[in-house]
Amino acid sequence: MAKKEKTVSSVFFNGILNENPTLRLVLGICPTLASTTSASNAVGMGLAATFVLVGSNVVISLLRNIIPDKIRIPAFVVIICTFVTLVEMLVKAFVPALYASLGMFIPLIVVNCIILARAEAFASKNGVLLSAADGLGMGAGFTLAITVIGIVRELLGNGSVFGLSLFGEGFEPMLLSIMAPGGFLVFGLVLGVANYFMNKAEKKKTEEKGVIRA
Amino acid sequence: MSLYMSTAPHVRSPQNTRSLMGDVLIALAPTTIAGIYFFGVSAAIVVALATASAILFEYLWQKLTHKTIRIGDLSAAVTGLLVGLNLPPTAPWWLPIIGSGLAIILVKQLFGGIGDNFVNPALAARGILLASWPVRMTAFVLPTCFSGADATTSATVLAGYEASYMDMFLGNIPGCIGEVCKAAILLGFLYMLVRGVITWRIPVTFLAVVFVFSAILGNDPLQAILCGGVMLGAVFMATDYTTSPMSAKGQFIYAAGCGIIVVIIRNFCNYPEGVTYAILVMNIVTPLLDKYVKPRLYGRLKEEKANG
Amino acid sequence: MVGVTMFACIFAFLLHHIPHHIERQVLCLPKYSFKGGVHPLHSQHEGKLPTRNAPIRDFVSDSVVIPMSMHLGAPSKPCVSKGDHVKIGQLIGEPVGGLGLPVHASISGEVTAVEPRLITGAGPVMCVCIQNDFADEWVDGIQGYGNVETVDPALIVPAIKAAGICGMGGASFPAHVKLTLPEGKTCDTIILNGAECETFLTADYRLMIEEPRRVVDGLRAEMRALGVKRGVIAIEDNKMEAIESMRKAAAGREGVEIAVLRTKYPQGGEKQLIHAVTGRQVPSGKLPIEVHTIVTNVATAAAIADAVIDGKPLISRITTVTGKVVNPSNLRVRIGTVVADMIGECGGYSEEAAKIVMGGGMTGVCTANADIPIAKANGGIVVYNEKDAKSVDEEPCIRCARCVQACPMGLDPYKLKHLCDAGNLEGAKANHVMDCILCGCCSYACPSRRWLTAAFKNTKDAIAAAARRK
Amino acid sequence: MSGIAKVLLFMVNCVLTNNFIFSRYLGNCPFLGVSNKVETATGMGLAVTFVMGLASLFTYLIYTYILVPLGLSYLSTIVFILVIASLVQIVEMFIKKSSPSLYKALGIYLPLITTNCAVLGVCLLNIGSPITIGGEVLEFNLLYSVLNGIFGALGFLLAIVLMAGVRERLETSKIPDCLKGFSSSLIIAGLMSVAFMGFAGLGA
Repeated sequence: MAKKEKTVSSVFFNGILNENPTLRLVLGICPTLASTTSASNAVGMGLAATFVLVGSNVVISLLRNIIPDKIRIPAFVVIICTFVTLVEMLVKAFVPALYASLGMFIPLIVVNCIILARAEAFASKNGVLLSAADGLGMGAGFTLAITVIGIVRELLGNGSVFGLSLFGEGFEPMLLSIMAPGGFLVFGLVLGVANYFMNKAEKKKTEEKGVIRA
Repeated sequence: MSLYMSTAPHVRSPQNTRSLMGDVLIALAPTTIAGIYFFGVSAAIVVALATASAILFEYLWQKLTHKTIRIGDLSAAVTGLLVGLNLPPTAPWWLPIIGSGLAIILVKQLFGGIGDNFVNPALAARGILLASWPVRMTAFVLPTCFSGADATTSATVLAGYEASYMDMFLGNIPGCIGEVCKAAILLGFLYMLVRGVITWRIPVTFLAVVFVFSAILGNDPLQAILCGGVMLGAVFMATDYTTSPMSAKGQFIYAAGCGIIVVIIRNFCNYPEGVTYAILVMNIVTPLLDKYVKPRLYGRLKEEKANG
Repeated sequence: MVGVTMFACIFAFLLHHIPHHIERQVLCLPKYSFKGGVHPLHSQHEGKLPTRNAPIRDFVSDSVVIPMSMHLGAPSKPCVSKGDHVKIGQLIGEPVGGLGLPVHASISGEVTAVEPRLITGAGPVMCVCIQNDFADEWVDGIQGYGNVETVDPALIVPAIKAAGICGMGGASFPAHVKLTLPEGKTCDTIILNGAECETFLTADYRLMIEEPRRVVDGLRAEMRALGVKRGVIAIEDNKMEAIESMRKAAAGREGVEIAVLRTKYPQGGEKQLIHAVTGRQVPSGKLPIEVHTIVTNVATAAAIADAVIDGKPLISRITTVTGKVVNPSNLRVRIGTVVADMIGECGGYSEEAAKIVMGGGMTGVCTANADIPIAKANGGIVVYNEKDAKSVDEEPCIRCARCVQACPMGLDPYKLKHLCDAGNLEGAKANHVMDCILCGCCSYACPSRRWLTAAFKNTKDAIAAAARRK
Repeated sequence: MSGIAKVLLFMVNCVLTNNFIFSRYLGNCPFLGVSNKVETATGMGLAVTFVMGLASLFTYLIYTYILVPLGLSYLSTIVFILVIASLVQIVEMFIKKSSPSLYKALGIYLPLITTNCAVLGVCLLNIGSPITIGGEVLEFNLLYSVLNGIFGALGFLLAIVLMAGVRERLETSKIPDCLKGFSSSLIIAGLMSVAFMGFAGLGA
């Protein structure tokens, strides 16, 4: 099958759906677990990671013909690290509450596999515009996925979404959900549900193809 | 004449999964009755809700996923009953239902159903409930024994309540529904031993290690095995087939590990009681014990020595 | 007061139902035994009650079908043809190859056919069919050595070979080969297997009670043939009558002793028996002679005694016919007697037969119909009704560890079963599936009714077939 | 409290209570990715232990004696990641030369460690806020930094080996299709984490 022409929009939506970094590729598990104790933390982490993704993707794409192949990984790491340090300072200065709750997971964006993986797999091989779209798409996919997880965990563990209490006084929240084990369990279950629907969709697709071929 | 053809053996043991689980239910009956005697109607409601909902969850899951319906093997009933017995008598109606749901769906069915869960469903559910609703899960009361008196909130023996050995043995103390009456638990243990449902290895080793290790740390050893959930855990939870080791040697190590962790948690950690977590941790170690602690193979003594 | 009475009642009930595992641990003195094992049909006395007290009864049928392949090794070559008249003990099949055995006519009469017929557990095999003339005429030249204690030891093994004797406990290994020491090996103990741990069977038990002298003579012949000083007759402790009878017969015989074994299946398994009696373990993949031991069945010993003393070839054996037959019996039948005739002799079926098993409940082999003949190694016929014969569906493994505790070889049956089901021959081999003795303990003990032994048998066959192809 | 008791408590705390996987969310990618087989999991765990011990030592020294005096502490992330990357390289070359057998066992895991967030994580923890041990507030010094690295990694080793054991055992289980792979692994990790909650407060 001939590969489809890459367009900005196809690249962008690819990151959100088919290759969603959290739910399809299952990359960046640690920040996913650590930042989903509440929906707003998740959005904060998602935006920070998106910023780094877009920035590093653009710069790496620009420099892709200059960086020698042998030292490309350390070079990527340095570029990513620069953006991470930038984000760290920005968050610390403008959203200190978020900085306090995410703690060291902001500097740890450096070792978020999504970013290095996109640099290696996409930005170092494609043009600036496409790389930016890829970064944005991947970032959006990451942000969406962890926000969903964050909403579930916050809802169960605190009875609220984005800090808004939903169930009123009588509700007794399931504290475990916002504790360490809850992260694993909710992420695992959300992933399972996502797999369930994706498998169903794929099955339908192959069935349709089978009909056409027949 | 058409004859059946099959490979040997042509005779099978009378024990099957259903009869074994049925025996466990019978063995749990004295404990359940004692719990209801001490804590009244509310305890009966908790236990009944937990058992019924466990069976219902199992049925619904198997129906919805188009699997063979196996509620007839009674394992869901055992799990549900154990969930109920591990709750305080004051538990609100939704607590046993959520507990049984977690035990059956999350811990058991998501891994493939009976025989495929790697931790004890009832205990994992209790662990989750304890972390999620710590106040509800530790709201213990003094036994009312159908006297009509209002239930008085009380700490457990491990958290400072004073009781005589006899009260602890008979169950006249605050605690979870199933854990208070040691006499009933021992009766159930005896029944299971006689019926060949379990062997003595895990319960006896578990209790002996708790006894000795508590004494070493300067606790009252008799109180250590007579209070809290140690006896219920050692007899009914740690002996769960699916999550305990296969070989005799492995079972000794497993039970000793449970005992040591219980005493460590009681003495050095935040929780006053640690039976749930101790058994869960050793459940997780079980696959490694099964992998590395094996029965000695016949006829391979010399060979192993020569190679090793 | 009420409480005390209740407790007393409960305890009385429990005591009444004390299962074997506790009874053994608490009430019994230590006896010879091994690790693992099960107590099949314990509550029904191993299914032996109907025939336990049934004395051996001679039965000679109208006709026999004598297979040329009743032993482990190449089938014998028929040396009579249709229409010939044969006498008892006449050679009708000549031995072929190193493991070959001669076959003799078990009745006198006319050969009606020499053709392939179905026999137990194998495809069509060349058989010699003889119609009985009831003249009961022995062939000329039957001449024994009179006494096992005085015969020249060098003559014993040739006499056993000429009599066509193979292991009569089920393995059907030629006895003269077993009693010929391989180069560089020594033997210090001969064990006679009188454990009869298999369910339903009582043929060996009756033999030991009624004809103990033959057994002891056979053992002495074996001992003298190899110059062995120690001979042990091993009997389970639920066969007190046999133990007494053998003790009496063995009194005053040089080097013969009786070992009382704990009643447990598979106590009569060769490897388990050696371990129980001598404390030695046969190395994996090796023969018992590796640990200086030879094991033969008590029935084999009796046949050896006949061969040495009277020069008679193996023409009859004792077989238990039990299960759903009107009159369960121990019959002394001629080799080649057809199963249907034996069942008829026992009064026919008491219920509609749904399964006929040659051998006991744990290791027996099913037959497709009742028209197959009794071979030298068939010690029993068990008829099952529909209820007992119906095969059960496998349920999921609950990891109860009963198979691990039951396995007398120390294997991990639950794990092997997964590997075998997945067709992982290498993995199964690495987990020692080839050490499995197919005793059936794991399948018996499994509460989920899983077909463990069947899976291991198939895997072992597949591995052996793969090895042959190479 | 005596020094030795404090060190022991700190070790137990690192391995059981503040386990990197079960309570700190660090090092999950290799924890879920390289836990198919007990043998490989052990190799990974040992390699991580080796690198984390060394990384804690070097990054602490560099931070305390170079970055802080120069007022460059905001560069810590970038410096640490470079130190770790080069450390992994050096360790790899060193093992390759000195012990081919060890290289064979650990070699394939070493490059993966660079992106193991537990390594960078422990370095950042070591320069972060103090922790409570045996009721006393404890500032990280050189000793505790290295111990934190080594015993944190041993906690990781424990977790990944247990995980591998459970996953090997579940190989034959009938897990629903949509949960196979990462999904069920995460649920396993969650249940293991519940079990380890029992150790809460141990050593604190």
